[in-house]
Amino acid sequence: MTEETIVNIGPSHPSTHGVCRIVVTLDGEVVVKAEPIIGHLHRGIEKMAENRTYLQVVPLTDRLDYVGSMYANWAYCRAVERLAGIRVPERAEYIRVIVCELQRIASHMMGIGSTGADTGAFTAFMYAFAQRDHVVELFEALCGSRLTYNYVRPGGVSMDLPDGWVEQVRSFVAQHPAAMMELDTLLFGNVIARARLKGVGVLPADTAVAWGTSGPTARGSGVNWDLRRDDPYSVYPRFDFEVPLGENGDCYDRARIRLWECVESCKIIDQALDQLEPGPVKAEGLPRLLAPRPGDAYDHIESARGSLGVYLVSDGSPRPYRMKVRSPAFCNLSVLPLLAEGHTLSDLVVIIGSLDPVFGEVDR
Amino acid sequence: MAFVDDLGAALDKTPGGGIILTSLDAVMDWSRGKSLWMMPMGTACCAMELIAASFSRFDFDRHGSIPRPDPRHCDVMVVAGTITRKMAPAVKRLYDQMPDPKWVIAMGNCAVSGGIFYYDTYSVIRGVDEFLPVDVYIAGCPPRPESLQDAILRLREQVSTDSIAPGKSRALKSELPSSGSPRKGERDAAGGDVG
Amino acid sequence: MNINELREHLCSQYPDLCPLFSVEFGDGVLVIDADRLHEAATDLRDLGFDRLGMVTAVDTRDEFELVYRLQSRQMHAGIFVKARVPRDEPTIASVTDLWPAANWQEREVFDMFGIVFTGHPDLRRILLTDDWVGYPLRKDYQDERIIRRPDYI
Amino acid sequence: MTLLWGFLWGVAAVATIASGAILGVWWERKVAARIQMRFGPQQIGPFGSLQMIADVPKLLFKEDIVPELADKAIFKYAPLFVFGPVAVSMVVIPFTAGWAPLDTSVGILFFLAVPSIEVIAILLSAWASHNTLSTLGGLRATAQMISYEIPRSLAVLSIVLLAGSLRPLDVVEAWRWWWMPLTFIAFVIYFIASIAEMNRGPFDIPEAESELVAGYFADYSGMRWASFMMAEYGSMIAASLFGAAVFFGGGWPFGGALGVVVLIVKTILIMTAIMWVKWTFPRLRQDQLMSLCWKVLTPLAIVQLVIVGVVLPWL
Repeated sequence: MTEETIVNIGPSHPSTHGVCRIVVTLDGEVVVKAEPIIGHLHRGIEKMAENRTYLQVVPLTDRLDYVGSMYANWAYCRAVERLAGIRVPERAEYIRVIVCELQRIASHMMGIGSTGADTGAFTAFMYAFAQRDHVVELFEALCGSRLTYNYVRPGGVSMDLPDGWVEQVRSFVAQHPAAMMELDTLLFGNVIARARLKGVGVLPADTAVAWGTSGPTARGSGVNWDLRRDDPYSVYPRFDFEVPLGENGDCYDRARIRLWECVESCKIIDQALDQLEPGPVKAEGLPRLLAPRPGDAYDHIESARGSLGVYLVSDGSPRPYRMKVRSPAFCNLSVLPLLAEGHTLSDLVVIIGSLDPVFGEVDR
Repeated sequence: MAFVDDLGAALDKTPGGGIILTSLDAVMDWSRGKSLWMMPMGTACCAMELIAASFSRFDFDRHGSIPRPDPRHCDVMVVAGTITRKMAPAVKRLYDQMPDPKWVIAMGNCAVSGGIFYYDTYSVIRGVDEFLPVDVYIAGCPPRPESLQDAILRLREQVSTDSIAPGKSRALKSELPSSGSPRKGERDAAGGDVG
Repeated sequence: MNINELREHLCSQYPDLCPLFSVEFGDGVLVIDADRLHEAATDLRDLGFDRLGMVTAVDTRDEFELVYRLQSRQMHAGIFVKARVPRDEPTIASVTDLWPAANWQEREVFDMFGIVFTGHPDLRRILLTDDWVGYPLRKDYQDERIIRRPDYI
Repeated sequence: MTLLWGFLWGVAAVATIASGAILGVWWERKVAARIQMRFGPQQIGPFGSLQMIADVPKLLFKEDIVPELADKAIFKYAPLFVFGPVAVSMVVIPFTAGWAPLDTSVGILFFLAVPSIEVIAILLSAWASHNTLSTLGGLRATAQMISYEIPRSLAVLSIVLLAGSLRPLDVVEAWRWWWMPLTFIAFVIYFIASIAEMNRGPFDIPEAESELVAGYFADYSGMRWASFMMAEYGSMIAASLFGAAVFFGGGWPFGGALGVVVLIVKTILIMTAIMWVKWTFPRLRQDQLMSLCWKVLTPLAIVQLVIVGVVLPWL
């Protein structure tokens, strides 16, 4: 036991993936206590939503989880649709599934890549990011923006698929699993990476449930819970896909599950493209100004980080009375002090990366 | 910077020093312009484009511009993303830690003016120029990596007019056009815009 | 498990919670007195709601309404628990001992609404700075730094 | 006269390392870019090879920050002592058959011992910075560099056994091509241990970018920081040159000026391999690094010594 040192990591540090400050108490190199201090990106989106119309909130939801904007769009729109009783045309549901599965790939590429960068394998990050760039370009063709899409709108999606887009997606999906295998060999096949990731930051399954973690963080611990399958929404019941599960709940499982989820996403996209039928992409007879009846509604979807929920309260006016975003990254990050204890400073960095927090969503 | 500052002032007073000063300025401005290392101050969405900018597809290393995580080794701070009241002291501190000469690029509407978070929010600082001297503004929410590339080249042009003699600036090669977004004063005069 | 099965299951196990159960927009809702919340939450956890999805509050201008979203993996069902606390002295029992997930979420509610959770291990501000004055998500929050958006609609 | 020669050699060594480092940084940026599907520097000079010509004056004219709480004298001069030993160690390298800048009978010992002084300077600079992350980086560097001395020296010892001399020129002269398969393990150990000695990836834990931001030189700016980088590239060049000389026969199969060219080609190949490793592998953790040194490399080096010792009487 040496004298304890307090090291301040962040708020701007290459490994915090955004703006998080972690006050670490170190005994030599071993973490005695790690306390995340969040809120450096708290922009008050929930307060802002109270002074905007239902449609004007959609761009705000883009900025929540900026690595996966489509999810927040969709979760919010589902809550609005539930509140206002809007029925979404089937083609729009399929398009939503396709873009959200593409978004899952884009987001997971960031998660896996940053695991690589945290362990020092920067090249793996580059390879993952190259895949992400493909998806981002598909989205740009779809809605004109690379990051903040504002594509999923209450009642459907903002516009139909452009010409030739389906073929582009098909060619992307066709090459993606092979690229994932390459990344798997490059990063997870490496003996040093295995040594760095295995057995580090073990999250037992019951802790994962009790602390409200979801998504790959929980599934890495073997918690068999995926909203796409267990609380099916949209057209997900029509697709055949697996939910990859980890065994040990360590960083290796958490990071590698993301990779398999990408491969499963490719399957879903393939099936969805097969079943896609022509039709309207926006609900008929939607008023310009939505003013749902008073009440509250909650809906959640499985985002790349876990169950992302939006809770809306309406008082009958055209503006939401209250909007609350149940952010998966917020809950996932809260287990960090448990995971980091007893590991070294180097491991702490890897553990943060394996939780894959996005601070736009953590802080809102 | 003290040594270079003194040198500039001393040369300026020496007879014939002006010629040395001009050539020295030329060398310095050239080297500074061609090697603008970035301090990636990515806080929010724009950070993704900032990352993309130095990765395979856009590769800023071509321009000699590489991201360094340590402020002590950097020349230009790229503020990419919303700056909140909680974050601002850290950004200021990182800026102070950078060695002179240093520049700031405000990337994205949030860093320029608060952007979409201009109204109704209690925690966002409306533009990083409230506490940092910004050299180049890039509009967009978020801007494309090409815009950042353009900003680096614009900054290079701006750097090429610097002089080590205090209070001197070499003649502008061309008048710098406004880089997409109006400056703070102009925007307020125009009545404000929402991102 | 659909909503009717959930109601039957709940009524068979805990008959005293049964009259509080209602259905809104397809979701089961339990409206509970604030001082009975912890007790009811314990019952619900024993019933099988092992995940606490969300803790939040709504400022209804007269009182604060606390909203808990519970989920059950075994039953594949979700339920809302709502409790009202007075504005002048907003205090409610913490559920951190039942679901550790409540830890940060209750801190957030404290940060945004100033609702005090008794029994919370570490009730501090989480998103805002420690020296922040006021609770931003209250409807009567005043801050001269806020610029109101002009009404375009 | 000796003093003058020494001075001139010193200037020559510094100039070699400086220009080598400049080209080395460019080469590294190009190799990294190639591995990462990028282009790397492109704008200044052919293939961007003069990129460092822009970087160096810029760093030279940068503000020289000395933190308020730093131990100012040590903080200012420690970088010199990082750079110095590397430059000095290069004088014993046999550039071609029969010629080394400094011909000494204990050259190999000199080469292995002198760069180790660097660790003191690193520790001093880390401590003087008055920065927690720097101090951690300095302590990591110290542990790592001292430990890896042992397998590195043992690996070179098998060559010394074969040659029967500590004089680098004798080693180059005695070198035969079949030493390559015989001392292959020794070369691998030397390669790994040298990477660890120069704090490069995958052993860059003292300066781990994602953990300690920049480690022991986190508080240095401008030219003082550049001298750390120069020392890193200098020791890479020195280790590659030395490795090419003693493990691959220096200028073999040529002598004279052509021998120098051959040696430089071999050196560049080794350097490229070092860069390749850095840009492909993740970083080790502190404890894994130590167990690799003491549980794998050191026993292997002893095994190699025993193999050489068994073979030796039959030669």
